[in-house]
Amino acid sequence: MREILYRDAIIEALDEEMRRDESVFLLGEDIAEFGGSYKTTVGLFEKYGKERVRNTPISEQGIVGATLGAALMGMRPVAELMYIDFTGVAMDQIVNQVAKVRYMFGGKAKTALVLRTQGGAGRSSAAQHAQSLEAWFVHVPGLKVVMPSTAHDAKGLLKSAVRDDDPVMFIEHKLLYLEKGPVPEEDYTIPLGVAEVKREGRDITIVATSSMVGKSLAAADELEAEGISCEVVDPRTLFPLDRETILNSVKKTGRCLITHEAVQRCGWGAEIAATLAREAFDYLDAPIERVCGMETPVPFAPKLESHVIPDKDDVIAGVRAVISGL
Amino acid sequence: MREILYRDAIIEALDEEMRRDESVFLLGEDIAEFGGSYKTTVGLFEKYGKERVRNTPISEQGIVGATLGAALMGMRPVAELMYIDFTGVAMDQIVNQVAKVRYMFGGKAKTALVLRTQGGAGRSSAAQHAQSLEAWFVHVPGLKVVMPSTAHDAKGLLKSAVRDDDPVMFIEHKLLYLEKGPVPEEDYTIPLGVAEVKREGRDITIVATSSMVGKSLAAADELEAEGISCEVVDPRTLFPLDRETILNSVKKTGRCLITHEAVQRCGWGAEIAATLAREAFDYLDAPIERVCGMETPVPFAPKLESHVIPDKDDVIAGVRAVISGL
Amino acid sequence: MAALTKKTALRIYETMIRIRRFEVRAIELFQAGELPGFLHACIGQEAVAAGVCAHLGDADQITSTHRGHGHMVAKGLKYEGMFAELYARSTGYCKGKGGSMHIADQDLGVLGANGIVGGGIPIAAGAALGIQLQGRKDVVVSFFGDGASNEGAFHEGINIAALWRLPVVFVCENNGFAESTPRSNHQTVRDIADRAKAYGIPGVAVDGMDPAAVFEVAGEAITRARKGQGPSLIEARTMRFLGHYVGDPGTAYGHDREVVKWKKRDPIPAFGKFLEKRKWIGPKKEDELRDRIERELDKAIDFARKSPEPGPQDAMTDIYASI
Amino acid sequence: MAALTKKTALRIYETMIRIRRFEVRAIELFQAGELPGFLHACIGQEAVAAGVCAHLGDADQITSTHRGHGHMVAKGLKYEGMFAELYARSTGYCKGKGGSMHIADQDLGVLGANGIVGGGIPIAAGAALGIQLQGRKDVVVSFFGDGASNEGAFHEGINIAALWRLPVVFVCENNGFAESTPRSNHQTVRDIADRAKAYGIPGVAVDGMDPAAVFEVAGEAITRARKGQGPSLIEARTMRFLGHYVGDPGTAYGHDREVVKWKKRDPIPAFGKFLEKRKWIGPKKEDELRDRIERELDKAIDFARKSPEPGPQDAMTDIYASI
Ligand SMILES: Cc1ncc(C[n+]2csc(CCOP(=O)(O)OP(=O)(O)O)c2C)c(N)n1
Ligand SMILES: Cc1ncc(C[n+]2csc(CCOP(=O)(O)OP(=O)(O)O)c2C)c(N)n1
Ligand SMILES: [Mg+2]
Ligand SMILES: [Mg+2]
Repeated sequence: MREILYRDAIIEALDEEMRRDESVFLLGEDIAEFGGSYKTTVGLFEKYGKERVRNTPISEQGIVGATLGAALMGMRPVAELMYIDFTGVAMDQIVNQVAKVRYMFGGKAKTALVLRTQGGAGRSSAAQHAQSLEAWFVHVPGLKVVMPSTAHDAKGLLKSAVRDDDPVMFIEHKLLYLEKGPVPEEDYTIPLGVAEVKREGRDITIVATSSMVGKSLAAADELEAEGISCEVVDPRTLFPLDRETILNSVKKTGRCLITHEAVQRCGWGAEIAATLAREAFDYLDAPIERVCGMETPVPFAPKLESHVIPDKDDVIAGVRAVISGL
Repeated sequence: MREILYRDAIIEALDEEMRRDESVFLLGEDIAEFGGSYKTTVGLFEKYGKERVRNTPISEQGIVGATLGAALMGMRPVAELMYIDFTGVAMDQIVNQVAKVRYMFGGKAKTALVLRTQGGAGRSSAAQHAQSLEAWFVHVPGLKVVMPSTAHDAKGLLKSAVRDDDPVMFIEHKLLYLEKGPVPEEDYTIPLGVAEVKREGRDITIVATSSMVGKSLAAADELEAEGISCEVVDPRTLFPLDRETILNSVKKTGRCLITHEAVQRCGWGAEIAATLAREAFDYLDAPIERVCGMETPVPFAPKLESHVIPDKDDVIAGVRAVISGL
Repeated sequence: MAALTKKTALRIYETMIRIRRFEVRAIELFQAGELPGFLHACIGQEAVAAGVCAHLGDADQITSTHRGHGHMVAKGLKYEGMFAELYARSTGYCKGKGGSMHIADQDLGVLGANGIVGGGIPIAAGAALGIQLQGRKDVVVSFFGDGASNEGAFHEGINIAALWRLPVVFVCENNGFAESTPRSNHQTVRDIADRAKAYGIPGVAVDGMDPAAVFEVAGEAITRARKGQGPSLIEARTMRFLGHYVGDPGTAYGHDREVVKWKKRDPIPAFGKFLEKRKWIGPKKEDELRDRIERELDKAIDFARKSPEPGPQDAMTDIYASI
Repeated sequence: MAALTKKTALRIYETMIRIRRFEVRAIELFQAGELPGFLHACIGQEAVAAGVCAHLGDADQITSTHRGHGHMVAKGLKYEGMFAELYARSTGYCKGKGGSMHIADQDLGVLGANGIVGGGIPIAAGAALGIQLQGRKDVVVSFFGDGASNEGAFHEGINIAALWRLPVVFVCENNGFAESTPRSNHQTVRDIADRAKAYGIPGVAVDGMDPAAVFEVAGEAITRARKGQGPSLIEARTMRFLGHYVGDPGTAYGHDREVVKWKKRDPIPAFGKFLEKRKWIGPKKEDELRDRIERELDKAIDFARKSPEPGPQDAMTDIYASI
């Protein structure tokens, strides 16, 4: 199969959905001629014109409000919020408006919209450009939350997100944009709410999101040599969550490590650990471990940044700890 | 000991701190002559004048920014954000500015400030006026998060928060304002980061926050009659967290139920459950249960609202479930 | 601009009475303990909703505020669904899930009251964007208060609308107070219409107690919007006759004293006199009208009272379209 | 207003050169791969920082932006600490934790560059509030871009400052672009100074390529602020000569072509000529000045390179004052 960049998979998904459905359009800062600050909309302005690929002012409340209003009129807007850190200036619109209108209005509201954004550390961008804030959005009923870890998943999930009738926070990762992966030429979608076992194993389940999936697979490779067989499960959609797949894996392996870049405290991994500790109580041979971002703003210095963000070695250490009983 | 209202305990704390320290001042919407929409600043305008008790425009970004800026100049501002739901419009200032300046600036920043707000359901205020969003803030390194459950705690903790050199999110509960409790006449403070065992018990530990503390104590009373002895622990400060006290309790009882009003998914209880399931793995005789808000925006209809928000009976049912092995 | 015809004038008059009576009855019910939650009444401000919405059809859209009943009535929402919502019944516009602050009906172009001050403004811009993209001739009206004009959402929403020449009219109901707080405590500019200059769009102040004046000014702005000439900002100077919410005595900052003056300009009797003078209405027709409205109200309240309440099975529906 | 004295003129000239040379050297180091993260250079805009900050003492405060090096240099930050920060060293102003976008030093009145567009504006109002409450005579200057003037934070921050007559001056460096996006794509108003009308404060546009003009206009605004007469908005029309960030070719939307025109008005040679004409500087003094600055730069870069990097033990400090 051909291999393409994660960011190009995003472009393809947007391109195909825009071609398929006239009500799909894009808005965001610098997404038009410039093609987006992470180049995830390159070529679309030329193809679809300035009505459907709209540069916006630097006004994230305005962007999200415009997205919601257009959706209410029956459009299917896909907005880009340049960094997930900038959701801070748009939280009210995302959380109090977008997520809640359907419920508040008793079900009568069209809210087919996608808020694309990207998060994560690794580029020395410091505290305001490197956060992983997915837990905030999973905590908000009314939103769906997607975090693709490969080009293949990014394309298939984004196409589903665009077709979905609910608001979707679609969270990409800045370091994955330049990773290549196999992506079929033919049209496909990946349903929201379906996890994928990225690698089968017997001794421990690693639940990993976004950038941590690749690091976990690399860790699993190394651990294999030591005779530790890791199963790596990527939920792909944080909500709706495929509890079944994760639970089944943990019941099989009897051990679990959860890893994400976000700060550990009240991170998404806490929810998974709490759920598994309850649902798989009788299956667990060891406490569940979390390998997550350290509890600090993300530092600028590369050495500090790589220290506070978990890497392959942290996953390996975590697995060893679980296996040896912490 | 005299008994006073929770809201009057807030006023006393503010009053005493303003008297003690000239750098303390208040700002917020309708807090001056009107005394605050929940009457938590009544009388202070008259006493301290319009410089130190400032009505603001409806501009929460502006309020939080003004709070931070003044703190950077060495003042000790206490801002009121009328509903925690409205932090949505101020999230950037809270999360990207207030919480991070100290770290980003390498430690050289004065950020002694308090953001008072109130949350919770129970008054048919619907989806945008009844949320419990503490987990968002606990997830953000740089913030301290306090949730007092009694008049006594409210006063002692607020005084500590005002004296603290770090930014504190101080989250009151709209239903507690009119609850009375014993509060000493003499000056006292309660340190941040110290939990309180509100009731001792043998069979199960109930970790409860804010409005759920009272409901849990009532549940414990009822369960006592059935011969189930509940220990109720109130962390009071969600961060810094007194893990020790909670952990010791769970190690003693071997069972745990966590309860809060906030939506369960990615709520603060997940963090506690994940932590305890790991740290008390060998002590737990049953899975940890969570009794939390249902995963929906808060509905307007009183019957629906009381259905989705946990009450005493839900706590009782949860305890019974844990005791009987879920 | 089209002159105010008899037909339109009578419709506006009726709308104002419909709003006033809705509010009065709702307040009575609230004070009798029949309605949960809280209410923000717009009594005194009826001329704005009535004058503006007289220009709107079902396919036109509005966004509203915590003080939204008047806009809803003027936009054509039915008493039944509104009262049922205030009573938190399944037959309400939001099935009892929204309440006073979230009444909405997409079929009639009501994109919601809003509990977040200023929250509707960017959404209105977005709806106008949707309309523009769909090549429709409809317009959006966004109502909000003077207090809301200090929120960032006001700035961002209007800037985007101006930039893209969206078919939307921003109507600020300037009643001089934000909750208890008087204007002097929240902004320096006296004329909110002046804020239009920050976006290069027309800004007009109008007497919000005069429905004919509101009708005229709104007509110009709406026509501009329909023609693709972009948004406008209208500042309607008005006053709510009651406190911020039902139960608020409104005594802080002398609001109650100011109200005494404004009540002399109550838009309903004043406009009634104007209609009488032109012989467009007489005591008989007036009585008929008021009777009809009161009967409708009785019926609607009765309907609401008898309507089923939502049950636990309803709590977890309508969160997602599909899951 | 006080005329531009020789001493001040020379200081402004020196400041502009100091900024320019800092940026040039930083860019070289960045392109050589020595600096992590990314850089936003302000080359072309030096006259604004230099002209404004010439009025400020150490106790005065500024808030800045992602493009903040110029403001820092003009406010008196030392090359050593700045380069050390860009090199992510423990000796940097933020111990390597902040980087280019967060340089700050409370001792010298720098309340931080800011990675959030518009984020510094309400903070500036707050600092001014603190100063006002403390009865100090200091002022705050908030720098931000044209793009930032579309954020809600701009609106809320300035409104509060106007309302409370806070001692703060808002300086919009209008370079006509927000990232790659030209002004026509983000706002309708041509003159950002006009936005002052929304707050009832003075708004003045000034040629941001002319440090003397900036100095004069800023002087008036700062004097007003110090006298307790409240805030002003200054729009300085300027241009960055490079792309949005170092590495951005700046070719989208013809920014590069516009730059060609603006470069003819490069403030440094132009102001140099002005000084020469008055015989306030000659080739020898100019050479000396430039040599001195270059030696300082060499020293600072050397200092930074030799400085220790923070280690893992530093990652978890400075988050809280106490815990
Ligand atoms: C973001 C936000 N901040 C504060 C509030 C609380 N609040 C509700 S109504 C109101 C006053 C609104 O004043 P204005 O916009 O003038 O409308 P009016 O009530 O006068 O009609 C306030 C502060 C809110 N609902 N949302
Ligand atoms: C809230 C927010 N939105 C978007 C960005 C991304 N961003 C960084 S700089 C910039 C452009 C800023 O334009 P302007 O304010 O004119 O400043 P200039 O770069 O021209 O100096 C943008 C959009 C950001 N950092 N913060
Ligand atoms: Mg008002
Ligand atoms: Mg710019």
